Amino acid sequence: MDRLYFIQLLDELQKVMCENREYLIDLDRVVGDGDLGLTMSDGFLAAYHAVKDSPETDIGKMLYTAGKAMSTAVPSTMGTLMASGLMQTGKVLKGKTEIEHEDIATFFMAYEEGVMTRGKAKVGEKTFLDGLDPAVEAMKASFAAGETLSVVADKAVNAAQEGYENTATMLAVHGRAATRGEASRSLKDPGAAVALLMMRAFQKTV
Amino acid sequence: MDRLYFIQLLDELQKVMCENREYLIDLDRVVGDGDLGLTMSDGFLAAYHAVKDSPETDIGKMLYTAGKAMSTAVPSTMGTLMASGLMQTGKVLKGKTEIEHEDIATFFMAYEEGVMTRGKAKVGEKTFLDGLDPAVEAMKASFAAGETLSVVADKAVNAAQEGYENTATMLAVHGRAATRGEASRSLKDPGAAVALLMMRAFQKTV
Amino acid sequence: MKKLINKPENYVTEMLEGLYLAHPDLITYTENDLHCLVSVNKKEGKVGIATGGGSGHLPLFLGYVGKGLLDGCSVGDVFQSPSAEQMLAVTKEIDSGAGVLYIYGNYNGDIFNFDMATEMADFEENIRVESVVAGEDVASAGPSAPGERNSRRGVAGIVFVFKCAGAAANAMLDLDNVKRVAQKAADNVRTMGVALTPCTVPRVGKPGFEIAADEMEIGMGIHGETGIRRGKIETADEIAVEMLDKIVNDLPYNKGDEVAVLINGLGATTLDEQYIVTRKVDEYLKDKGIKVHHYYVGEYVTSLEMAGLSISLLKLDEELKQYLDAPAQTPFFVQL
Amino acid sequence: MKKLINKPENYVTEMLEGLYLAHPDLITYTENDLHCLVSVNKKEGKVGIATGGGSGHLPLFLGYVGKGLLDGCSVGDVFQSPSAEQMLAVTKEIDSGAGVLYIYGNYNGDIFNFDMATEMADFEENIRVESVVAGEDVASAGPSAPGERNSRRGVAGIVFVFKCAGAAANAMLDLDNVKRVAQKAADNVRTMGVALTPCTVPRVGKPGFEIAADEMEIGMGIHGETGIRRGKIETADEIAVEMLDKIVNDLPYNKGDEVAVLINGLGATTLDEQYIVTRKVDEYLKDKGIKVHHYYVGEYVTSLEMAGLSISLLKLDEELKQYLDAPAQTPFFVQL
Ligand SMILES: Nc1ncnc2c1ncn2[C@@H]1O[C@H](COP(=O)(O)OP(=O)(O)O)[C@@H](O)[C@H]1O
Ligand SMILES: Nc1ncnc2c1ncn2[C@@H]1O[C@H](COP(=O)(O)OP(=O)(O)O)[C@@H](O)[C@H]1O
Ligand SMILES: [Mg+2]
Ligand SMILES: [Mg+2]
Ligand SMILES: [Mg+2]
Ligand SMILES: [Mg+2]
Repeated sequence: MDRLYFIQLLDELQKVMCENREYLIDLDRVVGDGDLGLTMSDGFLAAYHAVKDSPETDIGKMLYTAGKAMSTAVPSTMGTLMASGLMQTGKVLKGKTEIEHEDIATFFMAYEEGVMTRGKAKVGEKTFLDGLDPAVEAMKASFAAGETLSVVADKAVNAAQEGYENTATMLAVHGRAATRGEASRSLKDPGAAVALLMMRAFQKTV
Repeated sequence: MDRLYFIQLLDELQKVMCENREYLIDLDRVVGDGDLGLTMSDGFLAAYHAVKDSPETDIGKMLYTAGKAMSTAVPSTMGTLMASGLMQTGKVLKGKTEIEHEDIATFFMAYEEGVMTRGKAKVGEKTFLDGLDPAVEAMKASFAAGETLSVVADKAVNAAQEGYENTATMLAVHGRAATRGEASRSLKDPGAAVALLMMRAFQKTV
Repeated sequence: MKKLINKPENYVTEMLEGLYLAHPDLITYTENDLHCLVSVNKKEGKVGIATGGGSGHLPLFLGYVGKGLLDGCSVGDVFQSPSAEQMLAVTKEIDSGAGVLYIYGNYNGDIFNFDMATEMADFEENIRVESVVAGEDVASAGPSAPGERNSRRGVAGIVFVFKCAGAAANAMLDLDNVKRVAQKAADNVRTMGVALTPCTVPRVGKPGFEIAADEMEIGMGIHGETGIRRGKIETADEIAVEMLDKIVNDLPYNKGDEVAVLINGLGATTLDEQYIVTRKVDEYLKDKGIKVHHYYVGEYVTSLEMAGLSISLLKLDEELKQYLDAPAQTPFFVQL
Repeated sequence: MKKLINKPENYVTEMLEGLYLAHPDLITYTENDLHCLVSVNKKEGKVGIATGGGSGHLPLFLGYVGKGLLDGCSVGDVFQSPSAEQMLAVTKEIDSGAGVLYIYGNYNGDIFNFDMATEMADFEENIRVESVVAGEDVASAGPSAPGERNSRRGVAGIVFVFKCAGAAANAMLDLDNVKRVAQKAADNVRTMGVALTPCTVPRVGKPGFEIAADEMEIGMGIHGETGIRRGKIETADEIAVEMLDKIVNDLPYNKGDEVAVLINGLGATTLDEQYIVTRKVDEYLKDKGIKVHHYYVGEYVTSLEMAGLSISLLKLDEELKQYLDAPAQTPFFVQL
């Protein structure tokens, strides 16, 4: 697989975000300011457009470019976090023109790392990470068990789904939701829903 | 008659304004800002209090003092006009310690002159003057005809009453009422009502 | 009424107490009366300039007392004139022999009291006082014929009159000339406003009038006086053009004329909106070939918490330009 | 929504266009992007100071760019962070070799973007950037333990941080020392606010929340973030005391300590009310033996057309006092 895989992944990401724009707006309206659907669709669209016709063969450089485009397009909390994730995948995959299946786990691990470095949140604090982290863990385990890419993807989606549901038990300590204190607990986190959508996009590419 | 007459007149003036405070407020609320009852009662009260125990024998000086006290207490449109009227009576009667009955006409003529000089309005422009001027004219004619003070007062009250009613046919060109244009025409002028109340106070002193 | 106040009857005195505490280096009061505000900086031999009027318009009136601007201000209750006695107290304090100029807005109560104060200053104190009355709201009345009394309300444009006269006095012009400069500024300024919401006089406790949720009033005065039309709210650009048309047609302009522009917020309208209007004003004037010498944008003359703004244009000549540009320092107006 | 605007989506760009037209002598923009505002006055060898943040708070943020204060500001949409790319553009333009200090409010979006810009400045431009994050709203969170991340929101007190840092940079201190001064100001300022009405983000078109006609919210943030209590509206004096108690208990004061005080209107609240509160603040501080070095009263950090105000106290030492008092000139802040 080469750069075209990631262009396809970015395409699926922008599609799933555009399809779920109203869904994310509604989720964010309850706990935040309602912009999440707009920033995620605009952001992933910008990332995709920045590289879809790019002649860049270095996968890392290409992903970094996509991340920067996203950060410029949507400088909101999640916009910047998603951009930071993408930019970190660029740093980690820099120099590669070809990848193995296992590098997909590398991609999402780097993505998580980028988000964590930027946002300084920990798993369990009711954020995007609580959707992404279980998925990345499931992915790693599934790759380690030598399972097929489609099984890997299914397991990642399921883990993200579960992680997203679990946010309904957590107390928000970051962003606008945190200003609600205990009142935030029973609500699911919109950022974690974005992680679930990302896994669905990944599933479409396998 | 000496200064005590004017102290009595000022006393009747403050009483009639205090008794009619709500009445004037209601009138002014329709065409203006509703402060007229407050400013007239406060103003004439201040004028009366400034001189009621005064040892000043010069009637003019005493009336000037009363006017100044009023101007300080109520610097609204009508407050300042009434103060200007009183101050003008002070200038005209300056030096006198005794007066004749006819000097009461002199007092109200000077009062009207003071208001006109300050306000630069003419009779017929729907103001205080349209209540006062007919009363002053009636007073002068009655004195000239040698009628008793009580007849003079009755005629002054009637003329003021008629003048007040007549304001319902005039177009306001001064103050807040003027900002309503033609819509002001059918309303009676609150300032003219003050002139009528002044004549009633005068009537009480005879 | 939703305000951060204590007893409504103490509104003005408590405001003044706060003001003197905050700016002791610039302002104080005379004759033990908080309402008689004077500059702490006295310049010997200079013509004194006093203003005065009702409260509820901050920074107008008192906010323009300071170096290079006004010397004193008598402060009335909300939307009410101060008394002639208070004006006289200020006059006595700021006169240093060169006489005093009164500059105030064209309202009955203020005129009567300033006239009375003028007489008192003459008779009782032997101080020569002259007056310039600012009345430049083109929405409030037609232009006055020569010799006829100006019946327009005074609104935000008075700030330009203050500034030019203040600088002229500071340049040690005599009373006649300070008055001439002030009158020239007053004659060359035109203003028009728009209101979106009413305002509440604290002692009254409820709005003096209503404006429907989707309506505006073009030409409304700064005490809520009736304007020239009420209508559905339009875009900032449309409103600006309607106001500007009225303004520039009232005092004809030629290509190449220079102006100072004041975009003035009435209280609740954001600076954002004021700049959105500034943008359109600039486009409009460029189009007409009128050159903008200086923009002033912000709250200069408010109407309590009213939403809305006004546009003022001052047509400049070299003399007015020089005085407008001179430095000044008050608690609310600092120009280098 | 009752605003003097055109299309809501053009709100910020049209505001910026008006702003550049009104103040060409002081500000301009870089990289052809209106959102990348920089001072026209560059001082060679000086540490550059940049801020940035969402619109809707004028004069914050961009209003503090000028002589003796900040050098640049990246401007976001209403209540939204600008992008790291825009911050980087400003950074490049204002660096003159001595490095750049970022001073901004403690909000997620801003932190993430300024951090990203810092990395970009380092990797791509080899510019050294340091940051001081202002977070002083005592109503928003408890004090942070040593070493722990400060989780308080940044509100009006940031203006004091700007002022001290701006003067330090202007005095040609190096980046470490400008940062030290800024951090000292940030560590010594505390703010608390009260809101009476909500505000409306133009693109949203309706208020983000409601406050009942007879209620207030003590401690509400400048984007409408939940405060510490909602209750019936009280007198200005009662509200001021509740806020001051919280403020002076958070950063303990001793008799004789000196402070600068900022009474800040949130948008629709009149200057009258701000001075009524100033009066009580003065009484309160006198009572505690705290000396006021300087009062700043007015709109410094707004929340669109919200009614309400905030009180900020900056505890001073000789160094902060010196920098606070230094002259400065921006379109919105002039100090001689
Ligand atoms: N520090 C953080 N790390 C990871 N995710 C975060 C962090 N802070 C907030 N989030 C996520 O961001 C989401 C909100 O994003 P967004 O709508 O862009 O915020 P805002 O509109 O307040 O800028 C939350 O649901 C949460 O999942
Ligand atoms: N120029 C004038 N000359 C005489 N009377 C006047 C003049 N202007 C206004 N008035 C009178 O003043 C009355 C209103 O007085 P007042 O309530 O004190 O006014 P405001 O509240 O507007 O200051 C009017 O009813 C009118 O009779
Ligand atoms: Mg959001
Ligand atoms: Mg009245
Ligand atoms: Mg305001
Ligand atoms: Mg405002």
